[in-house]
Amino acid sequence: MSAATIISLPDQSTARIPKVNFLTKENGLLSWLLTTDHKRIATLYLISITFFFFIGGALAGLIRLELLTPQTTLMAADTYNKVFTMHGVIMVFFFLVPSVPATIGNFLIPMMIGAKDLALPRINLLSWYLYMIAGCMAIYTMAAGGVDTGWTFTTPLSTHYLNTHVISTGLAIFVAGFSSIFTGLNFIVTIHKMRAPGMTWFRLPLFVWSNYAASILMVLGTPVLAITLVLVVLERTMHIGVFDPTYGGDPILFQHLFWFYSHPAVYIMILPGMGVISEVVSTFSRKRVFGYTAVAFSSVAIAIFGFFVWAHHMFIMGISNYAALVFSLLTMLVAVPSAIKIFNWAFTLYKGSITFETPMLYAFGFMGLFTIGGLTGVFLGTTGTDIHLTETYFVVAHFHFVMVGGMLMAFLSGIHFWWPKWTGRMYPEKISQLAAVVTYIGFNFTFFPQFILGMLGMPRRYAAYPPEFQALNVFSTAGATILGVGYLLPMLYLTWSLKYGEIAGDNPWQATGLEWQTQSPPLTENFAEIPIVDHEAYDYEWLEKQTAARQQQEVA
Amino acid sequence: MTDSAAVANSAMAETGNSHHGEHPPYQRHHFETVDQQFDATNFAMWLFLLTEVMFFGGLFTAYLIMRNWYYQAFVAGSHQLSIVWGTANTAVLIASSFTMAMSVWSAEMRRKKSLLVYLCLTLVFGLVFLGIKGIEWHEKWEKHHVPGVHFSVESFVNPQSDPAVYNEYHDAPLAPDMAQKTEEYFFLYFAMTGMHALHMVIGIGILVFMIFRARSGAFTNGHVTFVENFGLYWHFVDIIWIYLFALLYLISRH
Amino acid sequence: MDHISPVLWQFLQKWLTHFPLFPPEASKIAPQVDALFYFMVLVSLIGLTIVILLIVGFSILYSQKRHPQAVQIEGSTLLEATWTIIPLGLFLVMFVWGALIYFRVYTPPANAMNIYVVGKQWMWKVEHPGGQHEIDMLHIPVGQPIQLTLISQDVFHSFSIPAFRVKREAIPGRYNTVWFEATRTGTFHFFCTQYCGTDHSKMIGEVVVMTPDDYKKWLAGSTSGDSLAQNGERLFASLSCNACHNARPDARGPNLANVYNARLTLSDGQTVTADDAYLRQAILNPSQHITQGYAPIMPTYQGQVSEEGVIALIEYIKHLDSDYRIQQTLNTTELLPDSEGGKSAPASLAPAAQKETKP
Amino acid sequence: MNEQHELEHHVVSPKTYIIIFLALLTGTALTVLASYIDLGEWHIAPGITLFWNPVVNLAIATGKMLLVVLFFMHVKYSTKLTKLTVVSGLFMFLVLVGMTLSDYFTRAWGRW
Repeated sequence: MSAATIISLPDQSTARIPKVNFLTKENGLLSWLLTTDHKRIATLYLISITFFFFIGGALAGLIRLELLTPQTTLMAADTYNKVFTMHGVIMVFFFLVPSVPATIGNFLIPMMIGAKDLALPRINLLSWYLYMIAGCMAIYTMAAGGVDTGWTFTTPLSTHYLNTHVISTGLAIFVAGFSSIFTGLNFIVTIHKMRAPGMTWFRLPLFVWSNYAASILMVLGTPVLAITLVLVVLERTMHIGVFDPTYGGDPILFQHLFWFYSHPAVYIMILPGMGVISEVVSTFSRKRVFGYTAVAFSSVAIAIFGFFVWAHHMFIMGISNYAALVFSLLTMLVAVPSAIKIFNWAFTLYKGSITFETPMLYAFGFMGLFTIGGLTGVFLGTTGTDIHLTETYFVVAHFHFVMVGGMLMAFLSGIHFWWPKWTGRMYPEKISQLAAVVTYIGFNFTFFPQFILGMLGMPRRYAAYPPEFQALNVFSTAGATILGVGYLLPMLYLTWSLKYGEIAGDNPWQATGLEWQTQSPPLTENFAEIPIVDHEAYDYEWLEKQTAARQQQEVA
Repeated sequence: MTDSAAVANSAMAETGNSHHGEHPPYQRHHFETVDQQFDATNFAMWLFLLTEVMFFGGLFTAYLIMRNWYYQAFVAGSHQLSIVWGTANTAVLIASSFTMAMSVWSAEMRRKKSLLVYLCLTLVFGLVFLGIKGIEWHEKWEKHHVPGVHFSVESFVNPQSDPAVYNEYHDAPLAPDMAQKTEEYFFLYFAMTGMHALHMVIGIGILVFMIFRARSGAFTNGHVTFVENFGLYWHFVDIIWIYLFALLYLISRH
Repeated sequence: MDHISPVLWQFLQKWLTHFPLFPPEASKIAPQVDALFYFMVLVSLIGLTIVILLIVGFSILYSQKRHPQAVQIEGSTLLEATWTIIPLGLFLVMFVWGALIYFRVYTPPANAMNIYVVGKQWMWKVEHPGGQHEIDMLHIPVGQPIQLTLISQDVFHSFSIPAFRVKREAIPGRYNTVWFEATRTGTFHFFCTQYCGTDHSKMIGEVVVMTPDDYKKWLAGSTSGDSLAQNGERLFASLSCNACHNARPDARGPNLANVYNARLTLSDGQTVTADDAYLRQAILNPSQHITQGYAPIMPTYQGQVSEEGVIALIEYIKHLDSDYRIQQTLNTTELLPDSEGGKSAPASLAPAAQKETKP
Repeated sequence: MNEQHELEHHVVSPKTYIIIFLALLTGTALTVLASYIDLGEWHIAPGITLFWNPVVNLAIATGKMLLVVLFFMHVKYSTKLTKLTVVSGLFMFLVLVGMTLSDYFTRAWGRW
């Protein structure tokens, strides 16, 4: 790697982490458990979702190990079913949905818009507690014997044909849903009502825009999932229902209601990640985001169109052919804003002054993998090819490219990018660059073969499979071990850096966001004085003037 | 009107000044002004109601599809509901909405006594509503119309066995398979009214809390946010009932 | 190479020679699906290449060392419009192309031979009209359009034949149909692709595509004696359906001869086609659709007749229909020798349902 | 400053509340009465029939809903943002119901 870098750290011999900051303001467990400070809540979230990520990751490891051989060697079929169900439930509801919004978003949104806190700090804390209650219920479910419905809870399988812990899982997701609703609601209110003087809508950082769009989806989509799960639980307990055909119900109705949330949920997961990428790409190419307005509006467009496409999960279930047409057409429309974003990021690099620190490497990874993930989504949104590809490993590969290749890359990019702000210390650069590359390689090895498996027709959720699929599965499992190393590394060196990392100073990246104009780690109130915003986002000329002025002041 | 505007203006003048002088005690530290606080919490309440709309939206969707499929069962099921109780309950709930609106007005006008009276009235109407609902549910229990629990289709395959309803509507007996679908109707009836009643119970809990707070003048010092937001919630619950009444009770009475 | 690790080397060699990377194209629709698939792969590759070239190219050209001072650019409406409109156009092409295939796969031709498939935890039961049953196997002739009528007895299953590029869910309570025409003989896997419980991964079966001659031999060799329609007829009698559904003028139920695929007027004024799905509903939930002029007195047979039983009954009702039988010559000639043309049903059929008694 | 406040914190007079209250009661009475009268049906096309009773019922309910939302919930006097929130809530509700039903109602297309 060349030495070209934009990192500007203070003189390590004299630099100190500010004595008063949000981490040190109060001490003791209670000061954390009863905090209303969005940064502390974000920290709590970060710890808890990391915990769940590693549980989900361990389950993923078990899945890949089992699929190494065509027969069920490692575990029985029903154990396998429980493992992939819990992997899905934990990764979707306890990692991906809250990942960027509840941690990085929670930490940054008030700072980015120049507010002291989210509009509803106590609701924010409540939302973390709801998340933890839900998490405990999920853990309980696993300890009590697990659940094997698949995270999609297909009725009537989940309502009448299984004896596992469907109810506790359903309620866990119900509660986690409310946690997500409250986070989204809080963000929308905060972004509308708490902006600093001068912070107009089109001066907002794009991270705020994309979280705003994701919040709309959380607020409008999640309740439908909640009521659907309530109905599933009622059906199970009362042996009657609107989803089971034996009693006159309609299982397709369940699919409609479930995907009404669960398709937009995909955008809940990916949109905040896109926001991270906008920030990172701009910072490391020292350039404003190409076509700010287009990127901002494409987030909102994804959020709105995201609500009209859910039935593309049901093309082969026997919905009306004409409804399938409409939903397929709308799916094509929702693919366009994503394309806009990709090209705008690529053109942000044009005539920039690019450096390749870890967050940027992860961002590049995101752009490549998300492009593949997005394009293969079009294969599934097109009715004709969907018939063959749906419910196979093609789908698995597709959404892992979007969720893991996209969202997780963005999450890691964001964590590295804002780590100095969060902790006041830098992560070690060299090893983290290595981790980014390892993740990228491991990821492609793990999931690319699955596209071919899908084309060959290997169905998803199979504990055992015909031997002709073995080769690609071995590749996939081998890749997963590399990927696992790629995820363990940041865990280790980030923890290490808490104590031994270099002191970062206020603005190690020379970035423009308001969050970088305050100390690291920030004060509990974020700013000593509420800033007055007089420039657009990503205005590097303003930043230069600002820095020059500050240096002059110091000299004086 | 001029009177009320004057009082409101004086209240506003006070809050408007607040950022020059000291913050009123009810202003939370992270807000710049009381107005910002009011706007933010009010908007948050609206967003919460948005989620509630979608929450009930799932039930309404299920209802519309099932009703379309099993129309006769839904008609026969709805004949089991008492239109008198239903209408009375609608009136009660509208009245409680009205008294709630008057509570908000009292809080805005800083009339503690009238605030207390209206809040108590709202509470009473709310309880009356739940009471009537309880009577109706009890009747369903007696007639074995609670789905999943010893549900019986007797009243539908053999309407004469239920003289009170039969004399009013002279329903033809339903075929056995359609009669079974009345369980679907009652499932949705209990799910929808139950979910609605749950919202009422939560609302009543908050009302009791509010009455205690109101006695110490908490809402008549110019800080009406809480009352106003609770009012929004209460009116929303009222709106849901307006639709439930139309959909569950009035399917086919002619 | 093999000095590094002989085991690994052998393994790699085995993979390269033994494992397919692309499924066989064994149906008429498969090349069409693949054409679209290749088109989309091509478009995706071009798109991906452009993105990667842009990223890598700009990264090299404008790295900090070469280009220390960034030039601030607002954006470009023209460029943005380009990369909005071109992808949109391409996506719309895919949409139209895909929709054409979709409608083709899910609209069976009139001359398709119908085979029933019942999914249950955890096996596929295939019912041929001639009465042949198979479990996790499906024998079909080559070059003949085959329609599968799928239903599940319990939970969602999904019937997928990768080599034919078709797939359809078997869901409880409803018939779904899919059709295909095999273009070459051979044995291909079919899978259950919708997660359906513990032994989901055991719901794998094989489609055996045979030459028409072999198929005839197979049909003759695996028949149990009675056709589906004959089974249905027996069921029809044992459930006393003919007590009402006879052709007498005072019959309490509609006459079922020629009812299949007829337009019926219901008591609420709506008209429906009496297809398989309708007949199934009429047996299990009779009062949902009452034919005009009849009272809703038919009891439900939900819980009394299995899905296979319903299929047999429907097949029987179909055979009361002369027009339908002409389409079905392939199956019926060998197995119902006396049922050609517009003549009556076999003599063994219940007299009440026979054409002679029609007024 | 004060004018702006008046816009945001419009205090609705009790007179208005009473009028709305009476209107809501009237609406309730109307909807019950209407349900006892057979309002007939409208044959839009063969096989598609619109029954007037549920339409009238829902229309009255929607009217009542609008009264509550506009006056009791002060939306008439609220900011554009609140109005937008209400409208988007209704819109999403209609998307959920409408697009789901669109599947059910078009399943028979092409099959007659």
